[in-house]
Amino acid sequence: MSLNEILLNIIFYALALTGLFSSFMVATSTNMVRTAFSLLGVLFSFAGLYGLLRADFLFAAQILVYVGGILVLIIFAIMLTHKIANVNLSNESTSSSTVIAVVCILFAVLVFIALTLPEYIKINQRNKPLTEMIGNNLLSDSLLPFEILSVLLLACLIGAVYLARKEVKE
Amino acid sequence: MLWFTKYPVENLLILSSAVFCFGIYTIVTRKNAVSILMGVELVLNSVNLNFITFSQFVDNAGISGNMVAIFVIVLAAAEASVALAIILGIYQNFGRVDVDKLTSLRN
Amino acid sequence: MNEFITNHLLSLIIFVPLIGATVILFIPNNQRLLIKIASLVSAAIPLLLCYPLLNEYNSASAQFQFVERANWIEYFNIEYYIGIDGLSISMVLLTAMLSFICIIASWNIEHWKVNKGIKGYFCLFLLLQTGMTGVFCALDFFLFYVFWELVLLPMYFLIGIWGGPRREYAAMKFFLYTLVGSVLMLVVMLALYFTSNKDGAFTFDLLWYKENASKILTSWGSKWVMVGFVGLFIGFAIKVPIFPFHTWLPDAHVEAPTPVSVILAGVLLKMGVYGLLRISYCVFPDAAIQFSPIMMILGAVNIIYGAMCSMAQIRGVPRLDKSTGQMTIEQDWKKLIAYSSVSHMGYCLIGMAAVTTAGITGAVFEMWNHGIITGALFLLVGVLYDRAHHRNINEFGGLWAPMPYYGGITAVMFMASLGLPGLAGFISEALCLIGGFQASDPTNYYLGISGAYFYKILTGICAIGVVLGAGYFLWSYQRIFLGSLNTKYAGISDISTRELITIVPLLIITILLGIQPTLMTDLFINSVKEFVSFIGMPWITTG
Amino acid sequence: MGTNNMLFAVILLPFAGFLFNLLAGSFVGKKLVSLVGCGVVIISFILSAQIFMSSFLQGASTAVQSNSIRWIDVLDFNVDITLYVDHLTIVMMLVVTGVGSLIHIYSVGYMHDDKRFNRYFSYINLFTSFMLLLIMGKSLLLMFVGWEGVGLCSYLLIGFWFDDKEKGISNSLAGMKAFIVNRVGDLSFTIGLMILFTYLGEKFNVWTLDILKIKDVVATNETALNIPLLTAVCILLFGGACGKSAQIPLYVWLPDAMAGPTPVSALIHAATMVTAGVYMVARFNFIFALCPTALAVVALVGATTALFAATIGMTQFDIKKVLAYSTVSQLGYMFLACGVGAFIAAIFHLVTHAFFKACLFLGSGSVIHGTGGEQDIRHMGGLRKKMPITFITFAIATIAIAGIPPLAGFFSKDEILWKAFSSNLAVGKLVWIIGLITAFITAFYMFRLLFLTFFGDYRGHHHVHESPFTMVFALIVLATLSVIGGWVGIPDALGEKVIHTQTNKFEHFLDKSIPHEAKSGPLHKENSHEHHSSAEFILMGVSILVALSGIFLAYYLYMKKKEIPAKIASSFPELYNTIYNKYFVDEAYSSAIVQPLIASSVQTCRFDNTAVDGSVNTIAYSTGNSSKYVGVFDNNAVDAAVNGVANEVYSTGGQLRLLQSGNIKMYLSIAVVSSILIMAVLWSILEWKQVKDFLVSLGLL
Repeated sequence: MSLNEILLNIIFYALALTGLFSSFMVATSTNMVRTAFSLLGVLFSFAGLYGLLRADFLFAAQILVYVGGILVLIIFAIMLTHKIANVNLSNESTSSSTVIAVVCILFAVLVFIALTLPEYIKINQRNKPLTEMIGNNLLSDSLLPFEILSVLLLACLIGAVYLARKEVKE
Repeated sequence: MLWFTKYPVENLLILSSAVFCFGIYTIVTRKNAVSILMGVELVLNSVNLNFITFSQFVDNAGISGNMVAIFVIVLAAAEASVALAIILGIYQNFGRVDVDKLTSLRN
Repeated sequence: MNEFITNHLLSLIIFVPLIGATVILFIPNNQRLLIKIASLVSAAIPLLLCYPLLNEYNSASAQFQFVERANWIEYFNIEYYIGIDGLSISMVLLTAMLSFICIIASWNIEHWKVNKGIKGYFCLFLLLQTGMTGVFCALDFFLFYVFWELVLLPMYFLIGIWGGPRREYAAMKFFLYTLVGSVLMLVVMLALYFTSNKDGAFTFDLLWYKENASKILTSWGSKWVMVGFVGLFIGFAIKVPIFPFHTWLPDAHVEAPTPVSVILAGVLLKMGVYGLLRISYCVFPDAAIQFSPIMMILGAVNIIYGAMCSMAQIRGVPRLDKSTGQMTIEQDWKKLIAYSSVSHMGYCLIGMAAVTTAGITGAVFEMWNHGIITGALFLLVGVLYDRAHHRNINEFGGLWAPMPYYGGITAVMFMASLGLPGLAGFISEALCLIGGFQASDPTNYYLGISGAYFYKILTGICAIGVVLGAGYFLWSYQRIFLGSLNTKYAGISDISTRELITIVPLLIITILLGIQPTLMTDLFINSVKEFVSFIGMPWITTG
Repeated sequence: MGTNNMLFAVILLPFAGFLFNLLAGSFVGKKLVSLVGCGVVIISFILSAQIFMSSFLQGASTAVQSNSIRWIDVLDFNVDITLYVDHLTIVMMLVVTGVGSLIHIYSVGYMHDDKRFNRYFSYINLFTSFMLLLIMGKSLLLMFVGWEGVGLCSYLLIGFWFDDKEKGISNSLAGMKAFIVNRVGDLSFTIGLMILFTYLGEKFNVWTLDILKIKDVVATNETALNIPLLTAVCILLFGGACGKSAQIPLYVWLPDAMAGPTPVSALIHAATMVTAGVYMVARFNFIFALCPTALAVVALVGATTALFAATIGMTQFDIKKVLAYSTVSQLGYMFLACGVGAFIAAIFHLVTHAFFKACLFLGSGSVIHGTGGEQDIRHMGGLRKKMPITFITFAIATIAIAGIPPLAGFFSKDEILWKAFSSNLAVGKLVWIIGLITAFITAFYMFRLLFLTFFGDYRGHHHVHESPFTMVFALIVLATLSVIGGWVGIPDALGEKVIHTQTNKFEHFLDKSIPHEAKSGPLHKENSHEHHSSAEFILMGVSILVALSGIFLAYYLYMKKKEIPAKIASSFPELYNTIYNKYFVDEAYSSAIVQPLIASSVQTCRFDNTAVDGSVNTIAYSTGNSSKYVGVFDNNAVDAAVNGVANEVYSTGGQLRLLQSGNIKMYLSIAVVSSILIMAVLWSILEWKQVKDFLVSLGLL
């Protein structure tokens, strides 16, 4: 295997493991803040993977939107819904063996499907820059979803503001 | 041994399935609304990964997968904002965010 | 403008009343006089249009005239196809005239016991006139059926709302009875439609059926042709009415207000006979000839049965009144006249069964005369009903003294109705009887009925109807007008000018046609000749 | 065959009189009404006389015909309005218009104080025009129009006093009875007419109702005729004549017709209408002559009616009823004459009968008028002093009817008896004997009437006065006519021997329209002339003897021994009673025919109400019920099923509701599990082959 391949393997597995471990921490940690930051780890590792897969626009989007936006938001939520005092918020979870069993079966099924992919999947590498293509596509083929999304975001904005404001007792 | 370079799709799929299962697990077991939200984020990310791997390795134009990924990201953002707004609303009304206690909408 | 009128004359006559009816709908309900005048005008126009109709009608030719043809429902090849020939011109005239007279007769609608909205009354009446005229002009079976059903609706409401005490029962019975009949007619119509192929497509065109009657005969086979004929016959027999199907007539007449029962007797009964002549006889001539002995028997039964029933009205018939439960003696003058029209229609049947020129002319002339005479009789009953508010014969007496004019006119009308020579009634009855006599004896394939003097004996029996007719008419005249004056009605007022306007024209026509019947018979003699020669053709398949 | 449109004038004049009186009568004074009424008939009499003079006496043309107007034209069957006058018709016209005008003049006086004066005259004028139409109509149908029109007028005139206090109803009933019985006669007349029409049409392809054409057809192919059918036709036509001229089966209406005013009885029920039957039979002599059986029927019916009516006449006490029955019996005589083929004798008797019977009726009218409406002869008597002219004219007419020479009655009645005796028909002798007996009874009851009304002392209590001149004038004229009327037809035998004048002008006159051989034809023995006259002399003597004995019997019973009739009556009470009550014929008819007819008509109507109507109602009711059952079935079965399903859904809904526990975590897990399941199902469907292998490998499949 050439040096390049080895390097690729190393990068992939590094990212994969960090993603796995941090998602494990999200699933099982009891401390609220620790879960939040482990989610951060997951997001970053996935951003790396996107980069690995030459989806550079998505690498950037992932970091900007997910990390910059959603994670910050979640942390805000945690801070707002728990008293500041006890940072180590208890994050109990009712884990039961059945749930674990179901999840494992699900994992096994998904792995089985992954391994028995039909041969017709062609392995071809796209080497054109992604962003330019996405820009064209956004405004040509998938113009409709783009417009709908804009409307959706507006609605969410208004909705979120409305839901979160404090009741004005007349 | 199935190295990434030889079998990139399989590896990636296994990874995304794992993260997917973790997401499911968090959703089902967590009692805190916010952590459920985090589980949802995990699931969405694993799905995104799938999309992008397939867009990279299957789709000859290599664009539709990514497009969907973008839209998923944007939607995740919108969904997260609304979910958190709801959670804050609940918190203000009930004082706590524990999912098991929120049963006022029972039947 | 008048070019438009001339070549759309028939459609105008049919649809002017409809337009009038819609116009009346817009007049506010309290403008009673305006409504009446509007309806009068919209009934008068068809009558006036009848003048050019008669003028330009060339009675020498037996073909259809004033024909108008337009595509109506393209897909099913249904056409708006109307036209008249000898048989239907007198009926169109009769409808226009009687409707006009009835509108005048219903001028005092406010004083009727049932004082519902008069706008509805006049609209329904004009709608009825459209339906009736349409039936007589339609040459497309579908159009004929539509007009046939159109007539039912207004008549149902006219009897049902403005009728007498048992009006709902009578209206319901009338409606269902006729509907059953028209269902049978629909079945046969569709059968004909789907077995016809006028240049490739199905058709409802009656004239096409007539021309290819032999083709229908071969394709259907004489058995099915007879079934088709009987189906149509029952549909029309209910309307005529013929013996077993007549029970709706007395109830409908007794309960209907006077003008409605004039139209009912004057025109609606003729639709049945006209249907038989125009459709049953023309489309299934072979079955018509085979069926004629039965038609003759039914005619004889009609005459004798109708005469007996009307005579019974004088003695009074005990009838269990369902609502009150006890037996009431029923001796209703209007019921007597209703049954007498059953008897008169029997003469039409004989004339038709005989399929001779004299017979068919007699039948068509009898349709006209019966319309005029019985229409006048019902108007006369209405005159007395408006004054005495009841119609049982035995409670009047000696009315000729206080009401000389009324008595005189009723006497003439009674004489015309019982067939006194010198008046129109006699001539059509004589023609029917002579036609019946002339008919050649049925040979063995007439549904197995044969007999040396079959028709002659039956017509002889029918002549007895003339004596019975004299019996019940004179007896009722004696009970009402002669004898000592019933003090209760000493101060009764004689016939008013409005009532005279409605009755005198009919009286004049009866007398005029009695003296000079060729005025009317010339109109349809050629069509009848062609009709008889068509029916007489060698349709008869032996066995 | 001259065409003369004056004929229309003869008919239309009375019709115009009718219209004028009916419409304008009530506004115009009685004077003008009577003037128009009588004038119209007198003018038509003058016209007919003029036609008689010009075309028949000097002109010697066989017939006069007017041009024809198209009446019913139905291609193969057409009837025209044409008036045809031949010898027979002109005689009838003279009688109708002559006697008619006299009676019109008479009734001016008689009906003077009646409030419906104008209506009376309009009806009488209408009657005259219809009678003339009957006589002059060329086509059978036209004759039938006149036939029924005359029936209508008799109906109107009989029921003239319909609103009379006590007799009003009976008057109108009598009118109705007359019309309906006539109608029954007309029924048989129409059937006979139609059979004749269709028979001639089918056999000889001559579709006509024209009497002349029928005559030619019958004459040309006399041999090929179907005699039995023609006999049936003759009998049916004679049935019509019976109805109109009141013979045996259908005579019941004539006695009741006396309810009308007396001039009406004189005109209609004595002189003109009732003779229409005789005229019709005479008109169809060419058919009757061919069917001996029909003639026999006519003769027998005529004779029996004469005898039967005469016997009833003996016992009646109402003056008009007696005269009515005498009319019936005299009509019987006429039909007897026709029966033996002596059509001309029948017409001769008709003419003379018109004179003296009209005179008798008018006399009885003036008697009733004089005694203030009294009609029962038992309350009269001794009127000859108070009403001399009426008495004299009445007496003359009574002698004439009894058949005493030289008056008219003798000649015409004797002619009939002679023709009956000498005819070689089997029925001839029998009929002659009946005729003789009837002559005896006629003489008896006529003189009984004469003695009871005019002789003896006045039993009534009313101031009697002679009738005014207008009434008496008619009586005088009629009396003279009944005297000289007979001389027109003196039989040849008597003529040469005794008076050496050209005799029997009447027979020679009528010969032209009723050909001689048809008259006697095979019916009379063509024996030698001498033997012929001697037998006739004997017969004359016999009939005179019979008449005188009748008169003597009446004189003996009612003048000499007044109590004998009462004793005879009491000795045979039930016989007398039956004869007095007219053999209960009226009651028999009403119970045998009228009541059952009415009852059956009521039953038919009830049948109609219950059975036919009932069946319709039951059908409606049963559909109603069945629809009820369908409704019930629908409720229980179908509805239950639907309810069942609804309950199920409801209960499952109930359990499902428990799922909404509000526990979000449960929602999430359910969502996850269900999505996984869906994915699995979808995937297995899409990749069924792989799944199958996998399952096979697992050994499940």
